[in-house]
Amino acid sequence: MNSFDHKIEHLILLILASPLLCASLALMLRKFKTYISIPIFIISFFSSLVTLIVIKTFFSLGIGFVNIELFYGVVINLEPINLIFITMVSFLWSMTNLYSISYLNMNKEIIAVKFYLFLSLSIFCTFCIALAPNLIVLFVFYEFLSLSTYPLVSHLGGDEERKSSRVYLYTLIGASVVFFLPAILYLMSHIGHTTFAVGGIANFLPGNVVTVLFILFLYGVAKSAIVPMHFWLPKAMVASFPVSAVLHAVAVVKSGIFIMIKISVYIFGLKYLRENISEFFHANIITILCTVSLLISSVIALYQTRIKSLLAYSTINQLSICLLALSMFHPLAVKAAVIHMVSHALGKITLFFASGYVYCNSRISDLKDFKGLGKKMKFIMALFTIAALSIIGLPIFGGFISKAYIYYAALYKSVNYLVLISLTISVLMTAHYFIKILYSIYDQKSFISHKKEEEYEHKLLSSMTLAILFTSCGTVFYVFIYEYILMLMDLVEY
Amino acid sequence: MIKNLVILEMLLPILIGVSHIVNRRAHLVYLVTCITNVVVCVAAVFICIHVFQSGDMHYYFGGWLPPAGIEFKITKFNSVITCLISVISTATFLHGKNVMFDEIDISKINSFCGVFLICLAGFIGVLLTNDFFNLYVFIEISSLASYSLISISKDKSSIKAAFCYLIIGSIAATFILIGIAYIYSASGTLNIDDFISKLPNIQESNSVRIGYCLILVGILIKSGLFPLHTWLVDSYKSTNSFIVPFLNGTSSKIYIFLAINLTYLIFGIHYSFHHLNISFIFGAMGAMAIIMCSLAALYQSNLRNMLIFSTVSQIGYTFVALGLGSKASAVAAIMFLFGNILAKSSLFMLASNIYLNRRSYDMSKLHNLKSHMPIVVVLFAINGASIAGVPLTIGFSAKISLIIELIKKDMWVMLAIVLCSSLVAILYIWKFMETFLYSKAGSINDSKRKDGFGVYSERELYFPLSIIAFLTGANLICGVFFNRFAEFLNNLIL
Amino acid sequence: MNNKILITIARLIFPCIIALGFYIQINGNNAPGGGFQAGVVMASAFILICLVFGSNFMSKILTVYKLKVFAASGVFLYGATGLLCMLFGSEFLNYTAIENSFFSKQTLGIALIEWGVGITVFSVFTLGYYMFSTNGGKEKNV
Amino acid sequence: MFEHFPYMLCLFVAIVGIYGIAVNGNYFKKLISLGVLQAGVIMFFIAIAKNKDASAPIMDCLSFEECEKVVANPLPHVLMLTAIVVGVATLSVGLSLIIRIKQEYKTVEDKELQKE
Repeated sequence: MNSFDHKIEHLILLILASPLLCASLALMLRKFKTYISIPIFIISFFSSLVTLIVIKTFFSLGIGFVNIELFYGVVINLEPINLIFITMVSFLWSMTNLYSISYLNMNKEIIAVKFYLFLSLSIFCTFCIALAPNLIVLFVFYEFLSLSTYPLVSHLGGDEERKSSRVYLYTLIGASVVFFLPAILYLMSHIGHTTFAVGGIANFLPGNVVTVLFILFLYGVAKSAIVPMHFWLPKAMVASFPVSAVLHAVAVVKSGIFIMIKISVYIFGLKYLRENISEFFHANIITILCTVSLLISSVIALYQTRIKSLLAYSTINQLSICLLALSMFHPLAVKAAVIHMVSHALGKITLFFASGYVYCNSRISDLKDFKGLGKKMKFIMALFTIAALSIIGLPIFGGFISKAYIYYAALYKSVNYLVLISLTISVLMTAHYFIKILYSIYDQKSFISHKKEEEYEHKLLSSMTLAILFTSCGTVFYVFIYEYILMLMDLVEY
Repeated sequence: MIKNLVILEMLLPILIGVSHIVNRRAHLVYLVTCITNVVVCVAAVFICIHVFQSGDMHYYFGGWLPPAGIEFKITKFNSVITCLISVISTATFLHGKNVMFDEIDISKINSFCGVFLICLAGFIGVLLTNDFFNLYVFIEISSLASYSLISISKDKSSIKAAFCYLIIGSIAATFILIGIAYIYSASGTLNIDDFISKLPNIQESNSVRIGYCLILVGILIKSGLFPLHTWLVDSYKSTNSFIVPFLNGTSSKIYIFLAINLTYLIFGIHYSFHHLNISFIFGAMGAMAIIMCSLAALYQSNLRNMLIFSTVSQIGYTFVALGLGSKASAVAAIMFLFGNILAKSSLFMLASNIYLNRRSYDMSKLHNLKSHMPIVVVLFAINGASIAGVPLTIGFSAKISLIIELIKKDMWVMLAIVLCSSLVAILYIWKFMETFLYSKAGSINDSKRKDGFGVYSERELYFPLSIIAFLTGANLICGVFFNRFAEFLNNLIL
Repeated sequence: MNNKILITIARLIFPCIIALGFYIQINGNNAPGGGFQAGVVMASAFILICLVFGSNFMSKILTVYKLKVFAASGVFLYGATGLLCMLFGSEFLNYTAIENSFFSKQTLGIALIEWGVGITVFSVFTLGYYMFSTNGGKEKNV
Repeated sequence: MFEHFPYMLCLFVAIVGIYGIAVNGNYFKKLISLGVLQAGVIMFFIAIAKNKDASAPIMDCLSFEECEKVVANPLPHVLMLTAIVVGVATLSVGLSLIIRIKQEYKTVEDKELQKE
């Protein structure tokens, strides 16, 4: 056992150290700004490779759940779900660093030092959330994640940015103080500790108490953007594209989903939740809440005019799908939720990168200006289309695999009609608002009208296109990632 | 030898305080007072260490044994509080050289420092004494000294506030005196230990009950709990900004210590919570304090008024914790006490430094403080976090232990009040943080001028800021290792 | 202040009050009296002078600074006797350390303490009245 | 009923003091009624110390054996000496504050002072 520990211990320390290293690097190289982004990308890419090695050593071990003590008093928890989450976050973090190498060259108003410093700090907080051994430590880093992303959202301090980032901070910290903290402390007072354990630790509480607690967790973890608590996400779109790409499509938002999965698997225990969550017309309350959130967010998404708020509402929509899958509370459902989480992350980050590219070249952020872009940026718009189709769920791309798995989970043993119906409605809605954009991009009539064609072409091979290429490959060849995730998820002990 | 340190801690300030009335050179007076403060602080630390090693210490004045003579009893609890009080007074004095010479005119400084030292001796006497009437005398000494300290200031309304404080304070002291008379008539002794041994067989007598209530009312008036807090608000609003950190850190907190001592140690939990329904009084007044004063703090545009109202609401938290009647809730109350002393005193010191730079407490003048005084803004953020209850500070661990106690006692209404008011606390701290961080829309010019238009730029304030950094560091250390800190507090009250 | 009656009476009464003050001071050990009462009586004598002969005459005898020095010295006397006992190895204000026979040490200790209190109370009260009459000692001749 | 009469009387004086503070607008009158309040409390302490037909606790003989007359409990009497001194101190601080208020605000009435 201990030979295994030391190997993995050093690797985990390496992973945790890399964001801190990037942050300190950003601070140290304050004087000459241009050289900051390249070393930071190298470090982040190296850390994503290290996570793959950690998964292999963990996989060779075969145990599903282990608590390791790094150094005095600091205990971390290793299990398949948080390893998948860390790999996803570190891989997409390195892609963002690659993307922002040229993005920052083009937008001079963003202060590179502040951008990289707080970006690396928030990634560090996400890693700590993933590795937290109990809910208190998780809550502490959850709060620090909201605090460290605030400067990114309000980076320029203009009036509009200040107001929306104020709403961003108040909603996140307010929800966590008023809903999340009392739920944790309720467990603390009744169980004495909140450390994660296989099969859950709170499986002696009565039925309605568990439902109330789970709803408190659902709305307390405002980062998973369930409808009443989703205001902060469209407001956070004030930030620059790489920030909203990595934080509000991947790290921050998915940490909300990750926390909900960990709570339902390792705090309450799936079997106990399945029996005790109170029913309402024989469908449990959590599914109903997710359906409501799903439908409302997709309806609002139809009427969005700006590309970023459209992507924000579609993120809320997809997150509710993840929670919808989770709310069936059986092992297959957890697998479905994790798979959908990863596929949506890859797809959404490509969309954000592509729209960032469009914004850089021609300062377009309104949907009606997207007319005829297909002709100018052929390659980028092709990748944009692939990502959009993947999120809708067309057969060969990642989205299809994850949504098919959710259908499979819904039909497993007892047919869950509510999940089926709401999922299909959401797929139709997503298809509607994405195809509306694709239609306007490849609109034949407007191909001729644009005059300055040549200006866009030569920027083709900047680091932005590279980043978009890698992430869209992720969505296209999602099958291999899917196999890998399934192998890992089989290790999870319920 | 250690026994004489107790007297040194008490006698030295009085003798040197009196000698200041004779000494006319202001700078020499300031230096001598600093040295006395440091000596008292070192003596307090030595006594604390000695008490922790070899149990309680008794000091019989003039060799007369307890029932007749006056006795000082130094337990773990009051030796730790004495250390804290002397640390705060040393910090105020070392930090406040610029503030004092700026706010108080030279001719008054020597009598100001003299009265300050007598006030400090009075507070230490209140903490250590084990005799009821001696307690009353020391309360009067310290209050009389603090009336005159408050009246010295540039703003003329401080004299009116000092007079109101005198009237209300004397009424409170007279209530305490009548309470002592009743207890003396019932039990026949003035010595506290003797009274505790006699309490069981005189529990049913009404005069003990009346005596207890009268002393408690006197203490509540002096500690500035909500309905009786008007004197505290008026006097802190108008007095000079040198003495406010000292008074906030010591005067109202010592009476909270007395309330804890009275209800939990002298009369015991059984007597005060079953014979008399104290929990209702503390709970109701505490809840009112929390609601009214945190809302009042929200609507203040003046930085110091906001801090004063947030102090009164923090006192409300402490009494809510005291009202729960279990040992763990007493620990929570002491944590609030520590948090408020450390964080709030450093916030008041920061406010006085900001006043030195910007010559005003009003929010309209405090824009863009980040560019002129970055260290002050960082320290303000950390201490504000402790007040608001953001993780890794004492405020957070205090709030956690209070909420756990409230949940164990199923007091849901009080829980809701505590949570919403901690949300309001975040709002009013953040309101000022935002004005510090961003320049007012349109007022670009003031961000250009390097050292602002105040008298003192940050370069001259490095030494005072290092003292505040020391207090903030203590706050953070106790916050980070909060379970060891909770154990330490647990064995304070046996 | 030219009314002769007041001046002559004041001149007559002043020494008597001072004598009474000292009597109360000394006789305080085992009869009603002691430092506080003696100090007040002595202060009333000087306040009488200040009333009758005016404050600038008074400043010839006792200026504000002298009174402050008296007040401080009274407190030092009190503190010194306490510390003296401590030097001899017993608690603060434990007069047994100063002398050997029980009875005589009490009187010596108490006497020293009473004198300290007497001086301080005398100077504080005269200072109090003096400050009020010359509104904080800011007048010309202080 | 009558054996509690002295205590009731003392507390009545204290309540008169508090009433005086509450009602009087003039700061000077507030200070005087504060003195009345303290007088009430001092009387209450002395009332507690009273034994049956005992005289003042002054020992005019050198040792306990010689004078065996019945004496009231000396402790409250001594305490009240200190309480009187404290009352005087509070009075003098209050007076100096009133004088400063008079210099600054030209009035000592509560109503005018509340205006600005």
